[in-house]
Amino acid sequence: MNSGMTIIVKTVTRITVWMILLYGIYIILHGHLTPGGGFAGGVVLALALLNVLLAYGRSYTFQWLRLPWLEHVESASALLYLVVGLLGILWGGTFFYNFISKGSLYHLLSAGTLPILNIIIGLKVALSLFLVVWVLAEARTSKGDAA
Amino acid sequence: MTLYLLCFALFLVGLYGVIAKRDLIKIILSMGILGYAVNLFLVLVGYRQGGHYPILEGQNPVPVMVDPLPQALVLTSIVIELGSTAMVVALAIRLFQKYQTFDISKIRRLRG
Amino acid sequence: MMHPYFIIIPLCTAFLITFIAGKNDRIAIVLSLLATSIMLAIALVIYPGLNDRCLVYEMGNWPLPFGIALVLDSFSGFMLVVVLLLAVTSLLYSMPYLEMVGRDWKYYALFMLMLAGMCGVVLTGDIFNLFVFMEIGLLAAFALVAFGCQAEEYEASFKYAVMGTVSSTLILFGIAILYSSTSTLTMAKIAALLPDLSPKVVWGAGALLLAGFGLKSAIMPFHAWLPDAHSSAPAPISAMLSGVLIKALGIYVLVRLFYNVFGAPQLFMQIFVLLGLLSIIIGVLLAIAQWDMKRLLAYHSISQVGYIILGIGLGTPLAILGAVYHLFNHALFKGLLFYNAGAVEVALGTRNLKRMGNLIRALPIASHTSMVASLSIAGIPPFNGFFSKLIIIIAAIQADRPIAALIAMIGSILTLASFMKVQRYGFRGERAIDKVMPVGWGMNAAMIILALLCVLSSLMIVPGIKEIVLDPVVTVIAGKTHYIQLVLGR
Amino acid sequence: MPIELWLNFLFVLMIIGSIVALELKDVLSSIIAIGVVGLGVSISFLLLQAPDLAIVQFLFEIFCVVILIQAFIHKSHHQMESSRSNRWLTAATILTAILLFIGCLPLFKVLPPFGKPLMSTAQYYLDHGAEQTGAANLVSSIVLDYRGYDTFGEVTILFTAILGTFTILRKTAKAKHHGGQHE
Repeated sequence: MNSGMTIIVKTVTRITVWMILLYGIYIILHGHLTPGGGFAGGVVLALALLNVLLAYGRSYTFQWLRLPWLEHVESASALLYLVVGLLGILWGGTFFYNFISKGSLYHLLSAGTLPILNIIIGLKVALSLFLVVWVLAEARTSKGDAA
Repeated sequence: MTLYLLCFALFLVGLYGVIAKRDLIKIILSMGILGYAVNLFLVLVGYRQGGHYPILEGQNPVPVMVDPLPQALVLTSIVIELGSTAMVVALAIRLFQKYQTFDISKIRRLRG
Repeated sequence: MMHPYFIIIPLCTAFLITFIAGKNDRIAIVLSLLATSIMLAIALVIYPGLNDRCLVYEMGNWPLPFGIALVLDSFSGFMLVVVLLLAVTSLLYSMPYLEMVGRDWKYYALFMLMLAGMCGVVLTGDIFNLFVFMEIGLLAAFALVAFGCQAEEYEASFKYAVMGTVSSTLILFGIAILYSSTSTLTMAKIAALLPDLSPKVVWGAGALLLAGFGLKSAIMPFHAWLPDAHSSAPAPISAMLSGVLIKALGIYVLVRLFYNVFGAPQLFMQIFVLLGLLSIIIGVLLAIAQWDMKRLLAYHSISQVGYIILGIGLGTPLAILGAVYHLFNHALFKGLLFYNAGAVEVALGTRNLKRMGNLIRALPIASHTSMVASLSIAGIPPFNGFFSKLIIIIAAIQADRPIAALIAMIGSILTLASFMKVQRYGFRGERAIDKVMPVGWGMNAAMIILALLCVLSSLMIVPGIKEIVLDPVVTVIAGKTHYIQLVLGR
Repeated sequence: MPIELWLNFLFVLMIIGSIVALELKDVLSSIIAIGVVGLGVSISFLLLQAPDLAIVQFLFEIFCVVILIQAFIHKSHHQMESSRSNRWLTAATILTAILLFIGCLPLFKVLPPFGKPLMSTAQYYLDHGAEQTGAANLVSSIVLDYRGYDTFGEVTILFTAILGTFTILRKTAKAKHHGGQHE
């Protein structure tokens, strides 16, 4: 798994991965209007990254994605969700108060904090799931000390 | 009523797997089945005859819709399940590395 | 309104630790200790003011049946104080203890997540939110049990994880049945709607919830996972698990649901009494045969939880007083005993009682505090355990259940016997041991604090203090569905 | 009722699928059978008018199957070890399950029948959700606004799970026990 798959797979992946990422972002951004949202979109993003991992192997993906940086983003996204809740205390007096104007129905920029929360959740889900797969793959290949 | 019972039967199949199976992988799969059964039950409970999915699309008049709250709950519950599955899989990998087996009856260091 | 800060502070600390601590665990220690102390201070300040009031905090300004509300009454406040008290000492104890297991900031982050889960469960007024926070606490606990990375720890953690997940699905099924028949998730609203429904709903949902939370609190037929998980975890985590986690996630929720929501149905009260007696007697019989000190303590947790469940099941105000008091006491002395076991493990590298000896000179603090804790758990007069057990036994006699009282007394005697064994072999044996590894000051401080609290908390039953500390909690529990008016009728 | 018929059919299929998954001896086949059951769950969600859940369930199912296959399929280890499962335990479990099934029959009779939920609080979300939160997707409005605090808990659970997985699988763990306590 370290070197990746054949050149055909790599070429196809190079083209499709961006489309999949774009689709995931679309699902996340339209979460408050259509079915989907942060969770579904986040998994799509994670699967796109997984695609890269499978096609290109681990060392390439490690460099391409800068994994330690991703871990920071992952923990920061949880913090961001908390910050949005705290801003609700600041503006509305209660935790998780929807403090941004609701806008008009059916528009992309509507529903106050909902799109923001969707984006944060999408980021969080995508990175968490990808990191889970990454760390599981790493553990399985490294020989544990037999007790 | 029949659907509730079938759902409960699925739940019992999962329970049977957790209790009676000896293989770690089978136990993990049974936990997944338990989760499916509960999620399905929650959504079944919120279904309304002839209901429309709870997303407004500018129709006029607004159609009869199904209960959106159980769907929100199931969304949460699916993610929780995924989290615990990931963790249990990690534990199973480590157990395999330590004992070289997936058979829980051979993984018996803690006794008494 | 302070309630959301009991969730925000620990979670914020956990996220910050992973975000900024990096490879350094000193920041993690400072942050987590600071956060826990602040929370303890807040809890101690607001608890006396609660009395009969019930503070409701509606998340996001949504009115109650539609949004989620945090409900802080005396019972929640009491649980918060117990949880945070033990958490502070556990963190103090963890600092030197982790030198042995391997220092890691992840430990502190997981610890704060577990704490947040417990606080969330104790504070929430929404049944599904309770489930979510319970899962946070549980997942963090699974990881912490496996923290030492030994084969036994993985095994114990796996068992715990399977049992925890099964019990969570049972609970979710119960929640689904309650939702289906009442169409709401707010506990007070469910309580208000239930009397109009068929009693079968209460039986069905109650049975599922009893099985689920019984698994979490390790009442007798559901106990199999507890001895493994609690004896394999690092000592400060064992103390947290035995001392508060099974109470916050198990007993607190059982009492809240079966008293405040279901209104203490007679059938379930009988089941509680039965399960409590079973736990008392079988737990102590299994414990007496153990030679692994932590495993012995873990079996005693089952037995002591039995006393609490017995008191809850008897249902008279006196019995509830005894149960609540015993809950507090058990948190203290079981925490202390696990700290002692951890100190011995650090010093000698073993938990086997046969390999210990006379430790009075080598580990003076650990052996003296273990004496205090042993006398407390066995119910010897001036210590706290005596009073709480006495109250429960008196309540059993008053409630015309002499057999229950007799079994509780036999359980107490057997407990004394098994702790005489601990003292005889573990700390006051013939073989004098002088050369041991040093025990850190944090561990000693934690043990001394808990030993002092063990002695001082026997004052809680003195008239004057009892009215302030214990009676409001009993009022909340014994008030049964009065909870509905407190939450909804403001 | 067409939907009920379809759902009955799907549920029976899912029960059979899960039993097959539990009884098969080959690891890969078991995992794929579970994947099929998950797909059945996803289709049931679609039939029950829950497109949000159908998408999420479908994607998470793919993800779970990937994790499971990646974790458990070793080149040398395809077959389950043939351990004699405990006959008595299996029989007792099946018996208990049947008893539970019969015991719970009266419970399901008193629940509101399928297709007619009470909707006392849920109707409020349907009537006021769009104007109060400004979201057309009412599930989204509940998940992120009315019950945004739950979702916060959910994000925390993901966080805990990844942190826990890292903790369990980390490499550096000092040797702990000096002497064995399990002799």
